[in-house]
Amino acid sequence: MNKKDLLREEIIRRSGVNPKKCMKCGKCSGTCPAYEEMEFHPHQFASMIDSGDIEPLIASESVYKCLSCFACVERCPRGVEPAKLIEAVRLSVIREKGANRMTANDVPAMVDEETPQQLLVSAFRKYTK
Amino acid sequence: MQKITREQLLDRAVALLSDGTVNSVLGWQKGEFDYDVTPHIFKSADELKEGFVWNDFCYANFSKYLVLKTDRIEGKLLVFLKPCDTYSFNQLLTEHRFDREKVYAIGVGCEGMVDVNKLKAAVDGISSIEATEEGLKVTTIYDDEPTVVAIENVLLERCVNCKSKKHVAYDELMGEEGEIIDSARFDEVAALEAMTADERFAFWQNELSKCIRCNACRDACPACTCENCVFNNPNSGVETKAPVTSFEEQMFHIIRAYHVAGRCTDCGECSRVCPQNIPLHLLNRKFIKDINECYGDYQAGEEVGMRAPLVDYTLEDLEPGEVLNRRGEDA
Amino acid sequence: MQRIGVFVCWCGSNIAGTVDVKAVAEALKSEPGVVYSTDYQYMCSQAGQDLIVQAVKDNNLTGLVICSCSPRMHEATFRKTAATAGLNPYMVEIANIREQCSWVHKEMPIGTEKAIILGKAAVAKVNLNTPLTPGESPVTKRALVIGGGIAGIQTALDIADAGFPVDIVETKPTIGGKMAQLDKTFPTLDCAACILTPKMVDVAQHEKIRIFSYSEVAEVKGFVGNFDVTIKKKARFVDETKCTGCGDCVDKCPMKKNPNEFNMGMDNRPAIYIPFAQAVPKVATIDAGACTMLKKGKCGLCSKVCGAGAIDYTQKDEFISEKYGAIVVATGFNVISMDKFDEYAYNQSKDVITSLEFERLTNAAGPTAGKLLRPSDGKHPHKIVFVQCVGSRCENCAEKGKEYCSKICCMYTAKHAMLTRDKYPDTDVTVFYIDVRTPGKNFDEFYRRAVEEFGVKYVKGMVGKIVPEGEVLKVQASDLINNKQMHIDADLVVLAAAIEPDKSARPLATMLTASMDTNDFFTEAHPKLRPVESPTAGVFLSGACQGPKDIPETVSQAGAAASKVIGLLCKDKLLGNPCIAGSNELMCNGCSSCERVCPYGAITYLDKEFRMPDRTTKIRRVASVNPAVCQGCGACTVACPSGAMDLRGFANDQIMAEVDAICK
Amino acid sequence: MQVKEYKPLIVAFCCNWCSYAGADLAGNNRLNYPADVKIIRVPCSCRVNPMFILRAFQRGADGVILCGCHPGDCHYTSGNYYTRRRMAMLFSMLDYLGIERERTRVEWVSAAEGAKFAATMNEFVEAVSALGENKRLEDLRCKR
Amino acid sequence: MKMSYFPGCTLKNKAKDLDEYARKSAEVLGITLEEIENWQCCGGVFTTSKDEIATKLSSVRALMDAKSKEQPLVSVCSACHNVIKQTNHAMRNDSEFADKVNRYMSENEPYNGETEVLHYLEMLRDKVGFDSLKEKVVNPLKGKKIGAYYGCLLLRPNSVMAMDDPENPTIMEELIKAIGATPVVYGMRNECCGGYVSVESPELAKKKSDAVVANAKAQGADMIITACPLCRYNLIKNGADIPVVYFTELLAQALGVKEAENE
Repeated sequence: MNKKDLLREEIIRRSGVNPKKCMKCGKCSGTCPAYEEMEFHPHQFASMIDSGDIEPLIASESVYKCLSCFACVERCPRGVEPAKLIEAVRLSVIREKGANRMTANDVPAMVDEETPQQLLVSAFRKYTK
Repeated sequence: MQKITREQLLDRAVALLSDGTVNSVLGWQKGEFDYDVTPHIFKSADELKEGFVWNDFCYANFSKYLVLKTDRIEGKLLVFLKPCDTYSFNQLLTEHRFDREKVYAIGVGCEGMVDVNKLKAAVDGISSIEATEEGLKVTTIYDDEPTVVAIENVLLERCVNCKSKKHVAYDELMGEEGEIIDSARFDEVAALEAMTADERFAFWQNELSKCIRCNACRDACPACTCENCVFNNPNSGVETKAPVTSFEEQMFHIIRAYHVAGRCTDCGECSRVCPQNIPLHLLNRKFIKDINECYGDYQAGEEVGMRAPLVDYTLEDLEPGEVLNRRGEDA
Repeated sequence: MQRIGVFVCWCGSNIAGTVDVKAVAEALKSEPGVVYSTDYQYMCSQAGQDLIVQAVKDNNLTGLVICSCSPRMHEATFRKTAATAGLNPYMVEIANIREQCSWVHKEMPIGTEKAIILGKAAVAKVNLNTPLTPGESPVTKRALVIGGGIAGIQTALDIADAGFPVDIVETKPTIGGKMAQLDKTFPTLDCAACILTPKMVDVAQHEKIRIFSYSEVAEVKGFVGNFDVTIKKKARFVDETKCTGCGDCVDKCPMKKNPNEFNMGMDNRPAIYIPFAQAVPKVATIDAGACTMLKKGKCGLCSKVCGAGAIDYTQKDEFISEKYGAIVVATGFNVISMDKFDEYAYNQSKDVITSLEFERLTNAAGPTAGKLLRPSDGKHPHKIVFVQCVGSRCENCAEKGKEYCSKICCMYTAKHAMLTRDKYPDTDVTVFYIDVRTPGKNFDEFYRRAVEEFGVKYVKGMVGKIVPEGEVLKVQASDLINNKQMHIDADLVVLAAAIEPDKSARPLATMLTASMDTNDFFTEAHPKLRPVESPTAGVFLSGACQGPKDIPETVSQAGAAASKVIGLLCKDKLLGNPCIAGSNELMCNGCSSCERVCPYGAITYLDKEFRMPDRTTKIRRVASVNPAVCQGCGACTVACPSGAMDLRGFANDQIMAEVDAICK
Repeated sequence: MQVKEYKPLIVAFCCNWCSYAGADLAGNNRLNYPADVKIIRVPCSCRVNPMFILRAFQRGADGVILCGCHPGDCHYTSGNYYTRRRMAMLFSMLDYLGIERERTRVEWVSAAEGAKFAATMNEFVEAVSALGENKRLEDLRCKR
Repeated sequence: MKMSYFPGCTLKNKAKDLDEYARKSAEVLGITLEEIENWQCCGGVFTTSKDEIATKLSSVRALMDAKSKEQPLVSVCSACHNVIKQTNHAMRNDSEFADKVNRYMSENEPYNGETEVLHYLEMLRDKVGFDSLKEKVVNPLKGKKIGAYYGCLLLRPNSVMAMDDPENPTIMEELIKAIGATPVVYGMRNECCGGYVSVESPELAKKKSDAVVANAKAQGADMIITACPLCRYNLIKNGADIPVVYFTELLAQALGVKEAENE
């Protein structure tokens, strides 16, 4: 298997999602609250992962824009679960050595009086290994 | 030792007879030895007081008797059912084999029944047996001091692997209701499945070669209640009373197991009555295990009116080849 | 003992080229029961058949074995030959030595050896053959149509026009069904009422048609040609024979605030009502749940104003029994509930409606008298969003939507969008679609007109969320072609809700022993070749009860179902297939295994008295096969543990004899 | 001395509507398969009683194959679904008794699949031939 | 009735109110919340990836602790609840995952998702009942028009959370009715506030939060309640001009275990 196919297999296995189930209706992207911020949109994740076109997704900021709000998962008529695909790609990125997007040093700049711990914890989980 | 006493059952039977609820009682009768307990229809209180027994040897499953007996008696018949018997009771009702209206069923709690063969193997020359809290106190013709045998060591296979202490049918329950048990009854089947085909063949050839075709298994089986067994029916094309071929001889156990597949409640009577001690229940349990694995858990007799798995299907059922090879190519 | 004749065909060189036919004829001569054996060049030719007839007469043959081509080719031919020779046609067996022997094997010795074995198997079987006669049953020349929508109406009219009496059972107070609620019909845009109501009048006036409105099928017994049906006429508290449909009672009724089903609950009707002006029968009905007279014994106004004296508060449900030869199911469809799709805010805003509600909003007889006004505030909507595939094509939301395509939505949405733009050019109309599916005569042209001539905006993408905010509906959707997210402040949103079979279909299917798929659509006897018949003989399917359909398709299927019914009712007697199952009552346990596997519901049980060997009698439950219903598959024979159930023509001993002959 | 080539005895039960027609089509197209295969026509695969199969084995058949319409295409709508369960259970039991699984098979062959019929038979005969004579079922009750 | 309680990190710091009033109110309603000893942070978000084990172990520990006490496990914070419930679901339904976790934990008895996981709201609805809650209300919050803000974590994915209709939830509305106020239903109540993205894209979070507040106000709400500290933070930080409070505060107020604030 070539590298492209390996990556595709890896993402599909990790996410537990079968992108072939997608019927390309675009409801995920219709429902996505972070759509405007994303270079690639949820339906493109499904379609590009299915066709093995994953490198552009890895290189894109889009993986960090997903809010993990699961609206796309809930509303997909075909049970494709795009958020899980995005999560799987994001893990491919941050599991690379030195690819952490955030470090503890960044924290002071981000917090204010009221910042709940939950925010930092979640952000760390999303942005770092 | 059974928690319910003979007297409790007796009193209740006598009461039901005297108030006219029932007009005869299907119960266990004392035989020549303490371990000889035979089914009997009692017609009167006196007869009951004289002969009725309830002890660790009341293994007979009465359900099958109802098919024949309920037609022959006036009024209602009282029957005592252990938890495992109630499954056969329901299965026979599902198959319309007797009239529920003619039966008054008392569910009796059961602590497990004794395998006489095991007991005999443990103690030679039994003259009398007494059930005690410690176990069976067995007096022999050789010793003055009785031997105490722990009941766990001499239980019937079906009781060792008891699948349910819960009664699924009764008009009245005596004793406490138990639970369905997550038993290890399929372990032996699984062990056989894990063998190679050659080993399995050797196992079964060894076992089935012992068969003397006495028909005891068929006669005791509560699922084998056919008006006329295919093997006795000259038009079935398989009957071999005039043995031009040995078809019946060779295929009897396979066909019998297939005919009761999906209907067998795993009551274990077949193995219990086999004079050659062939573990026939392992054939039936194989079907039950396969059915559970391929078509979802199914316990025959759990409810009246259930659709047996072999008269049912789903569009997504496994193909025969997939069933055969679901544990990989042959071991 | 049979006297069997064996006839080996050469089929020119087709068989004789690979099979030594003379050797076959010779070898089979010594088989048990064979008294005559010969070969001939073409057995199926007139000369060959004459040879067989002569041989039967000369040798007093009782059974025939023809070693020839496939029985699928000439079994019927040789059965007729047997009949000509005075034999029962079912005393013939074919050994297939062409397709399954000479044509697939190359060497003469091998072909010959196999042909002999196949011949022996056929001889062994014929030895056990018995004469079979097809059963006959009479046909009641009356049809029942269940459902009074356009499907039921068309079927009933076609059957009645052929001269057979028809009864229509309709659960609503009037016939007309969904089509009566529609405004215009695609792709021609003729008004639904204009084409439907004359048909409804035809039904009402047809001397061969009776309408049981406000009625349900309560029980079905019997079988093809001989159904016994009980119809429950629900109490409507109005004497149908007296009511003139004048509507005085409707005007006077004080209980005016009940949701009007005909207008999809978008306005109200009184407790006594006539669903719509052209209702058939045009008779009032009292809604027992809303009438104070029926609930509390107070009021009685309708009775007072009724000049015809038709009001009867004491009316009870009535049960009518009738015999039918054929039953047509035409129970139709409904739109699914939108409760589980509240991302579209159907439950949060009155201005999110289904397409069927939109039909009523644009219908001249609807709640707004045909003016397109928003349900919330009665204002004219200037921005309308249509959402397609709501609840259709859902893979994993069985409890929410449906897996199938509802088929009609693309076209009616195009129609709604086009009509809106036509009538209100100032209205902006956007349709969100996944695919536009328009296979049908003039369908795609219609959709293109909506886009090109009427300026409807079609966006490939799906609405993800609708949020009511103040007076507007904030619609968020994807535009996949332009790769952007759209935000529209709409005034009205129309959801193309999936359609599903009417809820009454499942219990009805059980009564009819007709099979259904997992979506509760009735299954056809064959998806291609018998699309309007149910696998259950005598039960026919019309309209959307079989699958989503538009009006033209429904009407053609309705006509097809009618022609099948007419074909059945034309017969005085039904001849069955004689190769059917039969139960040996002496061996039957009455266990119901066979009944459970029978796909046709052909097996019932009887309590029968048997004399026992000891001269007592015993009543036993035994299976009985209805020969008119059994199709002869044999599923029951294997389910039967005692072997009581057997199949004529393919009996246990016959197949066993074939096995033995082959394995000898 | 030349050893006589072993020829297996194969019984094929074919349903009238699909598989028997598929076998006919194989003939029409002159697709060869071994003459060891002998076909018995039944109305539907669900007519095949396990006893028929056992009888064939007992009488010396080396392999038994059952052919029916594809699931969903049964002429009688549901017959082959019952077949599927019955044969799955029966074959599993034979396997459990140590009988070689290659001796039994269910194959769905439509009336259009003449090529599949011939290929299936070629394959099945080959598989059964590899096993040699069927002794086990006969010997199951005769420990030597 | 005693139940295991998982407060979570935020409730021990910035959202002490959420914690305190949750416990006090529960006491009034006859439920003692027993805090799990040595609980560890849930991690804030559930990683859906099938190959993540370590990040889910803290939840498993809490679940096992509750199992050993044969108690349901209650949490108030939407995030904790989401992570714990999803982990529990995986332990119950994904045998491969459960095997790995159990091997890692190497406890005597494997854990297979036996514990019942409840959000505090579910506890109110299913264990207490809104009717009996209503009977205990001493200060009905009459006249308040309250918009419930669910956000995403409470409801989704519904196949796992199974708490309410994910598109038309009613559990908080029922609570609002029970404490005597008027619920305001608005479409954005189950849309995202921007979540953790506010650390790096505050402008995105602002857009999302604004839309929620605007919609709630447009539909007539004069107050928003939530169960999630992050939702509350985002809404307030982005300039909500109506009060955004934890539902437990209002509950405590209605049950008389919190002084009414000057309004």
